[in-house]
Amino acid sequence: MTEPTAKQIREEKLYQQWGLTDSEYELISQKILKRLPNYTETGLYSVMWSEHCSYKNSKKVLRKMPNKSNRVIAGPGEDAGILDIGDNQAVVFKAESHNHPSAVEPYQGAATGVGGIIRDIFSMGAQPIALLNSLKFGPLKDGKTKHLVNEVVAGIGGYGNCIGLPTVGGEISFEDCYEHNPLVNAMCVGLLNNVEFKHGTASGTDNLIVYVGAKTGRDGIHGATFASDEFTDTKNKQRSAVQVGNPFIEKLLMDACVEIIEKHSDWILGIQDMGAAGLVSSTAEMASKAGSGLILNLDNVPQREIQMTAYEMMLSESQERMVLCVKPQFVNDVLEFFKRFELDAVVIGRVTDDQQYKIYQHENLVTDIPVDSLTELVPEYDRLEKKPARIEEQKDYQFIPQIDSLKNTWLTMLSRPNIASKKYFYQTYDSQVRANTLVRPGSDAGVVRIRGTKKAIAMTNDSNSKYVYLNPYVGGQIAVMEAARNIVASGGEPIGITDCLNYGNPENPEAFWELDQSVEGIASACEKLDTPVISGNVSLYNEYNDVSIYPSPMIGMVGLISDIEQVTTSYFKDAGDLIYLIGQ
Amino acid sequence: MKLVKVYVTLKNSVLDAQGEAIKSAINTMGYRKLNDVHMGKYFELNFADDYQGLEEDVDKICDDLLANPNIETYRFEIMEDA
Amino acid sequence: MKLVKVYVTLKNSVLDAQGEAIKSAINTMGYRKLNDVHMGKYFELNFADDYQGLEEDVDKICDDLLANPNIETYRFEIMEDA
Amino acid sequence: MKFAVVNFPGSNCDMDLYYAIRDGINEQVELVDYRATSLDGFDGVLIPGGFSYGDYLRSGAIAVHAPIVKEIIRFANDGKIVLGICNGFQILTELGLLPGALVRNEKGRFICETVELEVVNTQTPFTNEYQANETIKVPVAHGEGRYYCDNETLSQLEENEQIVFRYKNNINGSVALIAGVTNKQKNVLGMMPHPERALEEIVGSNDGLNLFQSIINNQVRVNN
Ligand SMILES: Nc1ncnc2c1ncn2[C@@H]1O[C@H](COP(=O)(O)OP(=O)(O)O)[C@@H](O)[C@H]1O
Repeated sequence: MTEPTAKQIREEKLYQQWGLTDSEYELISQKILKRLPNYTETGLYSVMWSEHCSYKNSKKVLRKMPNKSNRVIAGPGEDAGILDIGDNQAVVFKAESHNHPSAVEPYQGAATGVGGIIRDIFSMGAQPIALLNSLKFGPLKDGKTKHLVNEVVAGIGGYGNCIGLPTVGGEISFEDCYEHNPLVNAMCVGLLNNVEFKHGTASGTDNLIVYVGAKTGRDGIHGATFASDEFTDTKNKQRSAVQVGNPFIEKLLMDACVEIIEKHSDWILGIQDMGAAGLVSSTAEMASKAGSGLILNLDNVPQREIQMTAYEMMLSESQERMVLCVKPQFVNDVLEFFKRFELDAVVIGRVTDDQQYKIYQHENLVTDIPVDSLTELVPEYDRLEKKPARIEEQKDYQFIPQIDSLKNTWLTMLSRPNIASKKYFYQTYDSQVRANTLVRPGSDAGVVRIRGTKKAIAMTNDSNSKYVYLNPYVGGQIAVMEAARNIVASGGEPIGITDCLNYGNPENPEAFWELDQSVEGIASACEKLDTPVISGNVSLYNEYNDVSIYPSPMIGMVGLISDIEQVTTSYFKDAGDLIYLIGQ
Repeated sequence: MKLVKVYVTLKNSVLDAQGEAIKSAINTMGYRKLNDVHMGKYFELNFADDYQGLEEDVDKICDDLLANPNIETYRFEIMEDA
Repeated sequence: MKLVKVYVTLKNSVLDAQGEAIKSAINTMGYRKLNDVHMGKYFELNFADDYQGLEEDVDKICDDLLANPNIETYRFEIMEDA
Repeated sequence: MKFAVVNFPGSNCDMDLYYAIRDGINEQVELVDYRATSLDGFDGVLIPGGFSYGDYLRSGAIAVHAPIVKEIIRFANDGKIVLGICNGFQILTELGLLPGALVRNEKGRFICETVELEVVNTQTPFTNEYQANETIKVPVAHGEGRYYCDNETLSQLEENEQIVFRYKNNINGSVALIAGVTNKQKNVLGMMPHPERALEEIVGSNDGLNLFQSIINNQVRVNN
């Protein structure tokens, strides 16, 4: 295949297929480059300027969330946020959505979602200690949905069990609006034993860029733009973008990265995971944060397939890969270190001082663009908002349940999939590996102790999109408060949250209003509780044939338990114990 | 009885983690002249003798169940009265 | 290149839980004239052209690695220059 | 006593076993890499749970070709203590140090639960601290934990009193409810449940502690 020329891309408007708008393309070609971008360059812009990578539609809303407290060591902007928990220790956590990949390929989509969020944690130098997940599906009525649920659950368990991290909590719910747009959100919590962490930066001219981990193949190309695109029946056939996970390699990568940062911090200036939009997003972000430029030589990139183009290599979303920025005098130590773990590690580039992003392949300069144009110069959109009519109409409506037989109502409720025990699913997750789990799934929050101390961490994932649909502002507050109750009822003090904001198309004013309102609700509850939002993730365009999901913010909250003696569970304990109902 | 043999393999572009692990184990065992290993699935299905339209049905069974069309391809052979 | 195809299946005395599950799934899909299903593994190994004593070595590789003789049996085919 | 915890690529319960020895019974313990070629100086070898080599091909199948394995076999044949838990059990059967095999759970799914076990034989180096027929609570977490052996092997196991633990309820479809077996000499034990996850009440059970304590008792007895 020959690549279209820069001229063809403009004339045939090929950039549109990749999700760039006319005005964005114009901005790139006329203002930024003052020339037409070639095929590879257009590809880089299209992924880096996608919602998934740039947050161009949601940035303005996200700024409303509080991200400071006296515990915050790092907030949004890094691979994950960090909160101080005393004694020179910190918790590191983040949640990530993998909705679209899971809709297309449920097992691998869910598995690689888990793999990706784990990398975000250990790239901060933290040892991952626990996993959670929040899943939403259509009603469990047909074989198709059952298959989807089973595969997603198997993918989550398959990855977490193999890598050896306990899955200690989560939620699963069923609602019509998720039938074609299932939500798969995963969260990972890690422990940092030394609060000096590594930023994801590539700084210092002539320092080297090292690639570590699995080889690059053609998998998941355009995953990031795909994640920011809505589904239609016709697009459902687009099935090339699947990446498969290899938890075995990730286990080696995790152990190696945690150890190298702990023991040889002086060798490394920065480290980052290759997530969505793989090589380009990790290296461009690292260089942009440091204000430097970068030269990459693609011929050095470990490759699983032959004859890959620059475009394919830069955009590949092959899993289990990391980028490091290393001081030249230590580069051999670093390469040797990873060899001990039987991981591929090679130098693929170096830091420059001209703030340009230059890529060579087969001795040709295939990309030469300003680094910042990929990360900083992305247009930010201020979308229109409109209060949906359904909310105006429902004002005074009060639902009054009609109960003929308490017993029957009770039994009917218990048999509802949304209320029934989810043990069938969560018992397929290893919740105890590492022997630190004090409270397993089945109670209010999962609790994991910190070995060698009296402390423990409580964690929960919560959302109730029905409430958010009915009243986004109050629904957002409720989600945070529910999470907080789960933490408190487990003996913990809420100290911070991460979130996954799953919504419809932001270009639809009603969907955008829902996003904005619910974020304000979340923000207001977080302010009250002093639980800053230290990381998170946005997944927009969750629509199918123009029907949107409920606005579905997922709150991942972490609490600190100062003494493991205080851990409580929700189960009734002994016959004869009294039961109290408190609150209103 | 009609015996159907189904072979399911990963598409070429999909990472074959098991194949790679097996290859390096075989190398460790001392067999070095090995270029690569692929691991797939093998099924034997026994159908009633008087089954009509077997080929079409097996094709659907493969598509919908035995293989994952996102990452795998399949082929099958029908052995008359095995 | 010499291509070797290896088939590994469970011994009859070992319950094939996956085969059973697949059978019942196929039944649920509406195909009822199915007697039974067995699930096994399929490998493709590519060896160098000039490999000497291939058959013996493949036999050992199967015995020592690809199949567990306690529960599985295997067979293989060597395809000259594939 | 000094224990080696053998660490294969993909092992993930190695540290749990390490802590079980160090903090649970206050004995000496070291992690030993799969590339090591000697177990000199150790009195017992522990093979941890996890997914060695990703459980690719068959659980435990690839690990048996690692360099350390020759030494584990020598160690076992010398009558020293070898304990394999979960993936460690799978590796020991793949190696042929223990009879039988572990195959996919009957229901096909991974299962993580705390289960009840019956201690069938208390006359082993691993179980002398338990009461005869005692019921203990120990977690399981496995997808391929269904113990299989043919009838002949089963009668030999019974005859030689090699069956050490049985499930109270057959959670995975194991032959004769078998959860753990030893070799004929009783110095090699493999079990699917995780005693190293049951050392403290706070994690749900401390019934696993006696297993490790038994190893120490046995050593004291042998030495006297
Ligand atoms: N996908 C999942 N993964 C792990 N645990 C889960 C999952 N879904 C539900 N659980 C567990 O089941 C229990 C009940 O969940 P849920 O019905 O959401 O409870 P609540 O309404 O109290 O938040 C919790 O302990 C939760 O951690």
